[in-house]
Amino acid sequence: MSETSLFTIFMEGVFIKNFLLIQFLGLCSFVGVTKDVKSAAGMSGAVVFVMTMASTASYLLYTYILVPLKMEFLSLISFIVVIAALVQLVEFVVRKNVPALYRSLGIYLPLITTNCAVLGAVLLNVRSDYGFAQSVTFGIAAGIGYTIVMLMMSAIRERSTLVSIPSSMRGLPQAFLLALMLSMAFVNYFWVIPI
Amino acid sequence: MESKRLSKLPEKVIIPLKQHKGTPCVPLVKKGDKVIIGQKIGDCKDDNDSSVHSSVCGEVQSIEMAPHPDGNKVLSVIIKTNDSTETVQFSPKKNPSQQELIEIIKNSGIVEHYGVPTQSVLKPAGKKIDIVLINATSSEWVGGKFSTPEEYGMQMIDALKLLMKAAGASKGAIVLRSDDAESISAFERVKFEGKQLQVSPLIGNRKIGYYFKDQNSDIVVVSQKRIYGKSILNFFTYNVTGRKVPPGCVPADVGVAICSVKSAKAVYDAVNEGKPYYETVISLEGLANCPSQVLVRIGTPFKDVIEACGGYPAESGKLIANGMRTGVAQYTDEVPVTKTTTRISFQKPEDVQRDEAIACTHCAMCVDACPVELIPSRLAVLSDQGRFDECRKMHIDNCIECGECAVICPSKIHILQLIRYAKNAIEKAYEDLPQKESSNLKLGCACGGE
Amino acid sequence: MNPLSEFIRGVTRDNPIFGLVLGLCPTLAVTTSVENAIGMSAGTAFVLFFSNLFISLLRKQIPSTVRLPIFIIIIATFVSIVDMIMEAYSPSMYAALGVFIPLIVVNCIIIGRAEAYANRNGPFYSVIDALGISTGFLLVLMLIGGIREILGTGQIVTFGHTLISLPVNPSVTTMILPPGAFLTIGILMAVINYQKEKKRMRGE
Amino acid sequence: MTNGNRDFLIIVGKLVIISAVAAALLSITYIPTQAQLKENIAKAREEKLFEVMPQATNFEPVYGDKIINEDGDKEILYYLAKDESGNVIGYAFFKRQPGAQDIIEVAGGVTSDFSRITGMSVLSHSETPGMGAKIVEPAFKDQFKELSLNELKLSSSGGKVDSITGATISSQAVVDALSSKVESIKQLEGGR
Amino acid sequence: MNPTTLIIQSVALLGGLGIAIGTMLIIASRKFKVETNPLVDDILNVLPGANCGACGYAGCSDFAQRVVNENAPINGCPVGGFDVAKKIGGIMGQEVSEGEKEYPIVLCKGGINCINRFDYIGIEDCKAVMMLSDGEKGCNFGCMGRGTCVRACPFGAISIGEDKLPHINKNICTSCGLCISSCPNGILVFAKESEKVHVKCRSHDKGKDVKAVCTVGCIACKICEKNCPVQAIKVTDFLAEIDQNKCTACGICVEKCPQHTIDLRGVAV
Amino acid sequence: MTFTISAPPHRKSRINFRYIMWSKILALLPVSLISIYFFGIPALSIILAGVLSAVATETAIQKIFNHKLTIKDGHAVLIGLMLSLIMPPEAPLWLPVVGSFFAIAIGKHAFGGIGSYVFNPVLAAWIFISSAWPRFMTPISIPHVGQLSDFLLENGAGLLVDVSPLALIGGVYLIYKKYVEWRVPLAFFITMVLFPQTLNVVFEAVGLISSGVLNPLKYMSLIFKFLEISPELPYSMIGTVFFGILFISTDNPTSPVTKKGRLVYGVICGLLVSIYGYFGNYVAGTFYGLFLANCLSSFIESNTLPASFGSEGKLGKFYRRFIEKFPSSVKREVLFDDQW
Repeated sequence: MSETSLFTIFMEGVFIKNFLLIQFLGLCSFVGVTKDVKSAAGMSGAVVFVMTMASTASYLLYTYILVPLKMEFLSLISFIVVIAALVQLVEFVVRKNVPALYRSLGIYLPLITTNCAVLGAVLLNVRSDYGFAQSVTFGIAAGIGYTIVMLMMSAIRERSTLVSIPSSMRGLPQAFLLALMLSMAFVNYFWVIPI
Repeated sequence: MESKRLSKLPEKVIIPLKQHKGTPCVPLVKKGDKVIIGQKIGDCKDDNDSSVHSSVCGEVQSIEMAPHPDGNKVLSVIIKTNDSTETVQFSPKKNPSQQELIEIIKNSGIVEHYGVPTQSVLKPAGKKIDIVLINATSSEWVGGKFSTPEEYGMQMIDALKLLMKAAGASKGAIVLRSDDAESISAFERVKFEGKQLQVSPLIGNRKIGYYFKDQNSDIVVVSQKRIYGKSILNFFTYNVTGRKVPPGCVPADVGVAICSVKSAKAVYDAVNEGKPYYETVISLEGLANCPSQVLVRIGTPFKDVIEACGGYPAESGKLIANGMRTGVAQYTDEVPVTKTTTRISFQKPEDVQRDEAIACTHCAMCVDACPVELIPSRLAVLSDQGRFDECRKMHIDNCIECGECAVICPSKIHILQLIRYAKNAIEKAYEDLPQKESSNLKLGCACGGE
Repeated sequence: MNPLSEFIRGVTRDNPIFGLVLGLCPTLAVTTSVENAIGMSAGTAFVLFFSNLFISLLRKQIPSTVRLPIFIIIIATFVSIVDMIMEAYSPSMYAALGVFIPLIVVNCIIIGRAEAYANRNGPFYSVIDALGISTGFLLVLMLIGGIREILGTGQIVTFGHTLISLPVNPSVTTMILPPGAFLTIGILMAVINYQKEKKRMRGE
Repeated sequence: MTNGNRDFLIIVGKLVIISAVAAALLSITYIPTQAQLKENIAKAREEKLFEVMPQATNFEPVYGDKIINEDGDKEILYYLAKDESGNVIGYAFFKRQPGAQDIIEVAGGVTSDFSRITGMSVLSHSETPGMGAKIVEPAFKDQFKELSLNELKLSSSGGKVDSITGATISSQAVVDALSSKVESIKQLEGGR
Repeated sequence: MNPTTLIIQSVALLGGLGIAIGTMLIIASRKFKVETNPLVDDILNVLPGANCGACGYAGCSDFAQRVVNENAPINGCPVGGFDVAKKIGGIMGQEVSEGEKEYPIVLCKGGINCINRFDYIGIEDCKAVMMLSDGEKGCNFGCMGRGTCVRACPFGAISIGEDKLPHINKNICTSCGLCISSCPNGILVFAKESEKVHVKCRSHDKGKDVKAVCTVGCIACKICEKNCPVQAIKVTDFLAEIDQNKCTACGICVEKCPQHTIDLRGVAV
Repeated sequence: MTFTISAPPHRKSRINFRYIMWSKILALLPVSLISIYFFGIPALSIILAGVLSAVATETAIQKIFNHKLTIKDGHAVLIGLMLSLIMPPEAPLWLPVVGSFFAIAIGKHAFGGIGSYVFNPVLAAWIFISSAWPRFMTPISIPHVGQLSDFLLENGAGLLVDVSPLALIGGVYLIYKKYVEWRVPLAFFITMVLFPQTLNVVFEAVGLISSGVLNPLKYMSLIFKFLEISPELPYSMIGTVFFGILFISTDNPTSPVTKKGRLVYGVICGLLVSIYGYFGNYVAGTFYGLFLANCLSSFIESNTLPASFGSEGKLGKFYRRFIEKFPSSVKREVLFDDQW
């Protein structure tokens, strides 16, 4: 087990190893669902939730079933199945019991199964030999880092609808150039600050 | 300052049958009829309209659509004038009752400068007015028919009393502009109820209520910073009385009636002399030989006014009715002076600003300039892109159309025009959707929806 | 439907990055060098090939309500196989690609093609489609990787051979960092958009 | 049995069959690749051991108590580096340490009196190319050759190791890996 | 480890996982069932279901819902492409109508041929000009050429030409009709491809008034009415009108018109 | 007689975008001249290279894409000048050229030109080139601030703009003339001053607590510590920081438009710069911090949109509810003047 402190893991997860801008995980939703702040917030909320759940579930699965049985090579397939099932289950429960939450967050749930951010967080947890608390912390931190960037990006893109953009830049090219700027800001600002 | 009657009688006058907001009047004359000064030629349909009187003697040439200074064509009575000065019998009424006063105002066709007939301002259906304000800030000191400043002050106060009586209001105030030394001095010379009048400034929390108490009087004269604006009324009400008018409501909803100097004077004349509203004082600007103010018969085309004052100083240019800030530029000088006309200005071509609009740089100068806490730059862009729903969410209805944003914009964007464009579109799209949002928790305004 | 046009379509119109805009994460993350780009696209091609093949073979047997879980299982199986093979036989590449090999499983290209193509077409065309898409993916990855590598390090080194070496070494470190990926793909997409726009303006 | 329940059984059955086939396929691949992997790792480790302690001729693993697989293999804590005559001249070791991106596996050697690091090499990493990945370059690696243990710190914190520009985290990880492992070997050796 | 054991173990594990999760999900889906619009489910079934978000909505089900409830474009799924769009169209009944295609045409030839009454400074928009006056052209029925239709077109099919009149690119036009509803003067109307002859004027002013402001407006001279061999043209309220059912596109009126107001499509005038 | 018509207002202020841009350039002239005086020909050539490259890039782009040429509005010149001023004097000449190209092509025109960009082109370019070629962009010396005279003329250390914070007085004049707005720089400046001071006090307090001091008087005396100039404070007042405050943070398109938003933005700029500066260095911190603040500015703006005029804010509602619980006629009269 790695002995990194929880605070360091948290800061790394949020800023230094930011999923979207530095690790390139979850970019599909980053360019797809950031057209307005509301959807971005909903998506991020769903990601934070599922990421935390998935980190917990996969840690338990990995440590208590796969490792004792020496079946680490099945980890990928079982993780993805567990995540898919988890997302589906959460969707069912939320839709039935908390319709208000479902309306604001639930429609983003199916997107998450194929969001590499969640599976990425789980795999990184396993690879970094994190313990239970560390895994969960990393899951939450990655989710928060994701949320921050999604909100910033969606606010910028929402504001960009007010200005004139060259027609060939509209849409994805502009999104990528914005991501370039955000990523430059993140890389330069956070990679030097000692934690 | 004295203003002269226009020296030359125009060849023909164009009297629009709609000089107020609402439905046009029903014409009482037909082609070929002879009319005399003061004769009623258009009758109002209901209490929210205002009747129209002839300002000259002559013969009705036609009744047709003619240009109006507001920019569109309206049904107008065109009268060919003759030199006769025959008038109808004026019947002054001493000490009228409230009901009689309203009748007099209605029959005299008095209209506020913002287009609402005075009687419906003073006695709106189903609403109670408890304070009457005379707004002397946005239209100039219309001293035309007052020979001396004392007369002006006295008449205004008498007029205010009449208005208060007509509205059944207990309190009244005259609001002057704080940089208008002439008016202020005119009022400071007036004695009222044995006391010297004081012009009190409205600063910060010292709204008008403070002065009612402070001076222990029901009538006060106050002064405030100049504010412009077409739909200024709600803002003006808040500034003067501290009462917040919820969006979509009018000052009458919070018990305030706002009159202009002109209509106050007209009411005074209608009561004391029995004269209907057929002539008005307008100020002039930018002409070759230009007196600052003239007394003009309603219906006189701008062309005649300008010719009588020396004509145009240049071959082309910009002719503006009602002031540089909020006025309407005219594409023809065949438009008549109406009851709501206050000013005719002319800009030489070299003074006309033709800066090309560039993209908004988000400099936020308009945000700082806006008196009602809007974000004009964003409203302009949204309007430009046709996103009117979002304009509405950004409280575009609060805009008082003062034009400060367009004045200051370094990108020279036509912000005000865009905002008005959006407002117009919203009005059309949401005609049947009354505003349900109320910001006023205390007054329980009926139209707001608390 | 002829096999050649299906193949070419995967490279041009249905190009996974510029046409369908799918699978961006690996595209940006592993294109620090041409070598990595080739490794990544080889892995993806392998998975795409077999998943398309198997799904189109099994498409009649798959109940539509649980097709997504079944697709995921099939894909995950092949991804795991790639993962193990790469780890065993090409450890340096495996280390460089890191977590992105297992993440092929959530790559939208694969699941997207499974849904949009393999689930509706026979095995032969599905395989052709897989090959076309993989080729398109490979070309784009190599292009981006090439640009980033040559600007970032001044040379392109693939499997121990120096392919191109610039006389002047610009070494724009930013290009190899995350921002470089965004810059490259953003500008490439803008250029492609501009060309499309021009074509449309000409009335084509 | 109702129709719905039958559907249900069919669906679950198909799911199970597919997963079973998948599992079978995976385990079939697993066995040969695992063998190859072991071989690879053993080879790579041996290479690295000689790289960090070129003076030694053979390395003898020191086993811990923990059993890491069911073949009964024990965890290898570190290696005793012996010269031709069989004298222990130092200790070589591997250490896994989280870096900027992922785990960095560092190989290192230390003299038997724990005074100097004999060398450092990186077994595996996935640091950012151009920045963190420079830990494998000689310019960085050679700093560790015959480096006194007291100076095993980044130059910014008073040591002699110059960190890679813009990749302080990776450099720090390498230094941490070495110093922590040396410390633990010291304790284990002391305990013997 | 024995290969057989390994295989059996892993099969058991994944199979067990499959059974557990499958059962759980199916029970959950029964227990937490929520009624939805069957249309949405239908669309969801034809959609790729990758939930990639490439359509800009939050996943396939969101997209399906937006298609049903909020008129999202049926061709919005880039993964599925044209096939899926066609199927969704089938479900939604939004098939492109088989009838003859109609395109908007401009019923004004004024533009630079029509005088300006004044000089306008402000935002480039016909409606905005209309708000300030009755329009800047001398003719109250004419095209102002300020491009409200250009901006209304979501496809960029309209442009203002050298003659200050809008031109419609038929290759791009989708006949959505947004330009027609945007025009404050009603200059744009739909016309079928087969309707070849059009009176390109909408002015109901008297001939003299038209002549004073415009060199190409209809002056109601009735020459066309007299010359038409099939009596398809009639001048009512100072404006010639063509009965498209009778018109044979012989082109006589086009030649005879003194103002060149009448246009035969496809023939340069 | 043809009349011109337009919507009101018919008389507008004469200040336009071009005027503001050239005033900014003028305001930057003193610092340029002083830096040329101290650094000599290298400084001059860097400034020339930067400005010329910016103008050339803009011309080329507008020619190629058939846009209207907008060189005259001075924006390209300003970008080139600003970018050159934040280069070290030792930089090779191709660096400002490449930087200006990046600023204009990617930073400005790729996002749509004037008003459309979300990230300050100057900052973007500076960060791009300094992360691409760090060794050229690191100044040989960082300004040393020991005494007051160092503030006035730090003859020749750090970046071109570091010569003297005093030379940037033109920026203050711009604010005074209201060509640029005052909320952001003011909030920024105050945060910059308060941050090291507060941290000073906090560290002291933590030190006291950890050493187990219980004497409350000692804690009281921390207030005076607040007034004591902390050693970091002078470094947060160097030329680069002032350049950031007066010229970069006030760049309009990259700051929020709402009044509240601009104050928040200023504070956030100050915090980000101070944090980086405190733990790293203030020169790079200014640019990195401001760039990160640029990322946040849209988010700040969308969350500080003003409510409908006349409606009560959350604070006001709370205040009113609070007051109404304790009915005191006098208070009510003063507070709510409309109660008559």
